[in-house]
Amino acid sequence: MQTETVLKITNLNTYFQTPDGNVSAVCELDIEIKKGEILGLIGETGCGKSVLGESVLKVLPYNAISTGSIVFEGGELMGLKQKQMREIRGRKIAVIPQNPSEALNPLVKNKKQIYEAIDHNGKAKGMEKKKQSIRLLQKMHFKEPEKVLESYPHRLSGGMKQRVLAAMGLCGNPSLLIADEPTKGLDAIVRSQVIETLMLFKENTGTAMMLITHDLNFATKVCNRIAVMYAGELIEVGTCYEIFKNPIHPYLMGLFLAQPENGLIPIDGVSPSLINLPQGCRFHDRCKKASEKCKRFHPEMKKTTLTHEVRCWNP
Amino acid sequence: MRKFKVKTKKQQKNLIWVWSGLLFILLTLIIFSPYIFPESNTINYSLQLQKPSILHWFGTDEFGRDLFSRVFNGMRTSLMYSLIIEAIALIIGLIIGLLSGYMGGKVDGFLNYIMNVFQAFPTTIAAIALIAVLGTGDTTLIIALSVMGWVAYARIVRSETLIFKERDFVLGARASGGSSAYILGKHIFPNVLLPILPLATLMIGHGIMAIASLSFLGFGVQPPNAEIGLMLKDSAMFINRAPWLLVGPGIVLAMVVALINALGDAIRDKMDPQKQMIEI
Amino acid sequence: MKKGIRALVLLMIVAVLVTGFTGCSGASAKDETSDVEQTLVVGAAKDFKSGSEPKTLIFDSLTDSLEDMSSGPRLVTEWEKNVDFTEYTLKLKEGVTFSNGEKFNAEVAKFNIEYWPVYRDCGYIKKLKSIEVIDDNTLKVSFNGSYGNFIDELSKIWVTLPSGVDAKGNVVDWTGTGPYVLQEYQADMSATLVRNETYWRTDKMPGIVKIDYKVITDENSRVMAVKSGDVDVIGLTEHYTAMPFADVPDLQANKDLQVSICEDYGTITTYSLNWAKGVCADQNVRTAIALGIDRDMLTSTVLYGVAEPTSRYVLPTYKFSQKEEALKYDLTKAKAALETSGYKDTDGDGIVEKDGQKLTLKMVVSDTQVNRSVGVFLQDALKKIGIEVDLQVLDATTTKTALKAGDFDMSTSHPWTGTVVSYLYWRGNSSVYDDYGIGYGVNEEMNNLTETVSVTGDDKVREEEFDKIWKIQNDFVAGVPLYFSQRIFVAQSNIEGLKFCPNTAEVDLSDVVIK
Amino acid sequence: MKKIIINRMLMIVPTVITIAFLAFSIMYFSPGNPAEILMRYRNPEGGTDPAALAHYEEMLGLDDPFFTQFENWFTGVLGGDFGESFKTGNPVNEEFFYRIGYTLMLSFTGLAFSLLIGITLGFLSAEFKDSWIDNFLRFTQSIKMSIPSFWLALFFIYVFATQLKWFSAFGYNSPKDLILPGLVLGLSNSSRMVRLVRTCILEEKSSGYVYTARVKGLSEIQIFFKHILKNITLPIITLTGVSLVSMIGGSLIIENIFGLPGIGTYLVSAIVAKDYPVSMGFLFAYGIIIVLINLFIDVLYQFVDPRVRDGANAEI
Repeated sequence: MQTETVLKITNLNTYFQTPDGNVSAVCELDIEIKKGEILGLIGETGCGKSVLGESVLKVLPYNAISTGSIVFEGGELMGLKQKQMREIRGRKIAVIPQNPSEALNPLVKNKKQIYEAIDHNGKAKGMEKKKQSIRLLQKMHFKEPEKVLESYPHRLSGGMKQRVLAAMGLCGNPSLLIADEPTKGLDAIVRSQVIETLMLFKENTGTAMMLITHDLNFATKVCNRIAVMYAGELIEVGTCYEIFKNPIHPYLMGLFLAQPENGLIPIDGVSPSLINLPQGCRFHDRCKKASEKCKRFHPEMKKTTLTHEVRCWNP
Repeated sequence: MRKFKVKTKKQQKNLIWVWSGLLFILLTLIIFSPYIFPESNTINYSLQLQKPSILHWFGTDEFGRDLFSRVFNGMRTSLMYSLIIEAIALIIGLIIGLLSGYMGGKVDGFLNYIMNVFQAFPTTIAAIALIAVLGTGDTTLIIALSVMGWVAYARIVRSETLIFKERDFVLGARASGGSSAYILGKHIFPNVLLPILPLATLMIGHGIMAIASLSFLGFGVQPPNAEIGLMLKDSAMFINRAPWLLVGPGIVLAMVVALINALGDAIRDKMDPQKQMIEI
Repeated sequence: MKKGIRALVLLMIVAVLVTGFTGCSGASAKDETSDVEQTLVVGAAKDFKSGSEPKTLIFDSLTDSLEDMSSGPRLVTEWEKNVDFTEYTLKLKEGVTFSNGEKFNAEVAKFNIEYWPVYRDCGYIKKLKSIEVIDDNTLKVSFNGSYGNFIDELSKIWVTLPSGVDAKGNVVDWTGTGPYVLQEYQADMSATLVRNETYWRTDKMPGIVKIDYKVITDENSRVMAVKSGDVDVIGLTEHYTAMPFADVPDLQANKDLQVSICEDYGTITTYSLNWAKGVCADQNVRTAIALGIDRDMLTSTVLYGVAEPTSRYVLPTYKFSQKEEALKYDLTKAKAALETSGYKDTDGDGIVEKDGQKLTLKMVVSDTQVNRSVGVFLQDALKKIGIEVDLQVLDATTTKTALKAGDFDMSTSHPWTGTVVSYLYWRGNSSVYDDYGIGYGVNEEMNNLTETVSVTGDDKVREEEFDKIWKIQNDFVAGVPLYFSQRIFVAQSNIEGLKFCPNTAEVDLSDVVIK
Repeated sequence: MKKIIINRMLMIVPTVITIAFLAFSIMYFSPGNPAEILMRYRNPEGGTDPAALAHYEEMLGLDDPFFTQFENWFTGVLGGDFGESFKTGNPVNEEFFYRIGYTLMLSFTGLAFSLLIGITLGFLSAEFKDSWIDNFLRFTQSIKMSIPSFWLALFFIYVFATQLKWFSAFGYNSPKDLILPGLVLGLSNSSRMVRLVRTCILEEKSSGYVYTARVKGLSEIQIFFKHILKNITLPIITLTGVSLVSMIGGSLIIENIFGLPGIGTYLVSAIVAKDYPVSMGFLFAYGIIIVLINLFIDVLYQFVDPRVRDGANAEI
């Protein structure tokens, strides 16, 4: 079955200029997402996975510079102006931002914030707008959508906020959804709600998704394919099954071992600074299998199966 | 993409060096002005109200005295008084802030209330009123500004004390039976000193400005003492005839205060780079 | 970023609108003075109601003060006096009405003669026996003893409505017989006066139809106001130099302005010496101070050659003034005087000592620019004869408190102004501390002479007595005259006919025309 | 919310009493005998007649103990009677109401300028963060913060009144005369506003909801006006209150230099002239105005922030 590629990223580099030097958040990254696929992007905080999402959308901070190629539905995004990018954001690519408790403006009624998204996707008139909002909220399983519309965000719980945000993402007809840390800091009940939300979203649109998370369990539950990032670069990409059953990279194995059900064994050491990246493999000083080669030379992505790639000298 | 240039740490550091150097030169000139410019009080009527020249960078005043050297003499008084005022305010603020934060309860409530009342009066107006009670003079100026200045310190000390009060080492000291005075003096006091350092630096600049303002109104330093506000008051009298007399003192005053403020900002950033504090 | 700029412009427009609403709701343009519009804008130092000069625009005085400080007729047209100056018969002008239509008559005049002297330093009130209304236009005034200065002092009496004043010397109803009528008044800010079209002195009917009186308390601002053309004239409503001396040369050079310096009228700035206690109780110290000040230097430097140096108490234009200047600058004599009293510089620091005590003067001056400058000058000058000066510049009230307590050695004081006789009557026979230092009643003889000159009407006697007074003052040096501060006004050059008036407080606009 | 407001209002009652007490005692302990000062005003050239002095002393109730005097004065104040000025004999509250208008006009003009300058420059500085515009603006702000307002006032007078003759240098004739002093006041108080607006905008720009708005496809302009502006209002309101207080304090110097007949000028001259009733009354009034401004800001805050407005209402 030949599936259409929604997003193809080639050789993406993104770095920030800071007083301390350049911070390379994303390094020579290649990845693609196919239609209807859910790609999980996994890594610890600060590994550059959110920056990847921001690079795609071109909503990076002012001191960031990114190079490479991002092809979305056959069109190159890299050279586009902000104005052109706005045509894509919210319409073609929807985002569920991380940290729902801060992702809604506390001083603006929910109604208005949803209307903004609707307005961006064509000009619905007054009553129509409200009807559409209610429909969207109902799709997201809200029982009293009117009440939600008329209130301010602080009256909503974390999970409700997330659903409101998802509703906003829904209002266009996105071919790609980027969900940034949708489960971060949520308790078990809410987390299952979120999973439900995402599933709802998928049912409603059938869109491709990029799921940025540090939660391995969550990712393996929902994703088709998983990409693991470490210190700004991809280290392992594979189908969910491959990653779960056959992790190759020592870092990924470490991650599995650090899961609560496996005994919470932490990986020694800390991630390298993104300003002064080590020579050789970026993981070598934390790696038990590290050899002399690992210290000297930087490994490239290697295919182990058709769908499984890994960046390691000693797989 | 917008063009911009992020200053590297090194560039920032260099800038700080430039500022510090400038401030150091100015402070040296100010502190040692009686020795560097011993002739600053010499009257020479043949040089009355001269325009700025190579010999007299800021011009000369109505008595033919060189304004450049007099400005540093004047700044010396301002700086000295400001330091005295800040020292007094700091001590009062420390004591009250520590008490208020540590004792809590009714004591805190009362002291907080007092601080609120003090903040209800604008400094200039309250200082003038106090000077009215105590009579115009240099000493009363210092007293008045100290009395109005401690609240800012007390507030910060209080909030810091509240934080440190709950720290392990303080709780531990208390659990092992340390007296309140001991805990305050030995454990909390040294820790609150550092957070007030940036404020203290900024307040020196504020003090200089406040002294200058009051002197300008005639409530501050009294002649024949040279002080920058007083000097500007004199210069203002010649605004029609010799407007340049206002320029020199103004520039030096602004430079010194700006550099002191920059130093305060730098200290603050150094101590707490995350917090972009907006001082009020 | 183009949008950003557009947004910014929008933001600024909004902000400008906000400012517009709060800031300037209707700035009007009213500067269109046509050639014929005779409106004079006066920049004044004081509130309209608190100065004495503005009052003369609304109220007439009973007599006029002439060039030689003698008296001329005004509302009192004729007077007769008996030989020993105990009885005066005053003829009043007929048919004069107040601007509200009320009549001016003998009753009104009587009220004013009785009411005002207390507030106007007129000595006659102390001798006044009775005032008798003979008819509507005739008054007979009798005194307990002879009082020769009466007619001169009548020039200081304003004619107000008897119902127009309160018990404290304040005018409450500003209705007068004078050339102008008060139309509008705002405390500390402004006043508008219009010409009294029924003014009784038809020969003195002013050409200026309307006066805008603007209060500008700061002297520098007044100078700026006249330079920028905001006001037509400054210095007109003050009887002292109402602008910084430093600005006068600059103003004289300005082609758009005319500067008039009055050589004949003004005040002599005199410093008081505390002769009753402290270091200045020593006659020689006082003499040394008076002789040790180079007044020519003083006026040519810190007073910018505008003020005239003088060591007289009273201007030579006064009939009975000193015949010559006595206390002229003489450094050697000044030093000698100090040595006579045993002051010598023994430690070589330039300051003289006696019994190990340095000779230090506490000089108290009230805080004005001129006082401060002169203070620094004196400090420098007296140092040259070995006297150290502790200069204290205090605000007006504190100065008065210090002076009244006798807490000074040398201080700013009150000039011998007004009619000299009234001044003598006020401070000439007083030996106590007051707001202006200490009086000139240095001995019994001085007190007697003061009494004599006030009561006598005989010029000959006065001249003799005054000579004795000057002798005492010159020898005793209870005060140090320094310089003559002229009245100066600065006006736009298109204004003609501005002049000074012999009566210190009077503003005479009768000849003024705006071209 | 009503409860909160009423609570705040009740809380100022003791503050008001304390302010009154301070204002009164400052003047009470001021050196000099009020009776003598009053007497001198009433009869400038008169001597110190002990009988008359005793009469004045009795009239002013100077023999009463401190607290009786305070009580008398304060009950008068509560009834709107601040006594009469020694100097002019006019009721103090009349003098006050005649002048307060000018001070408020000046302060609000200053505030308008300060907001105008603060928001514009703060916006620019944030929008062009770290560019030369930002660096230049920040540099000038820090210099401006170090220039005393009176110097700025003299400079402006020299340039705009004496040299360019755009404005008159002194006094109040038309609302136009408020521009220069208002600008000085606004400028010398705007630095904090610029800083605040800059930091707030930057902070808001990196906040979650702005990110949401961005990914929703809103333009930066829409984001600024629809989202950021609303959120920086709260800190701006707080600073506006602080600014207004410092402007009312700062107006004193500006009024003096520009010769505006506001309460600042009058208070200074009253203090110099030892006009006790005026000094006490005006000091008290200053305190009250400031307390009221703070109260107003507090209440305004309640209205603007829906989180506070709703109080502890439960989630839907």
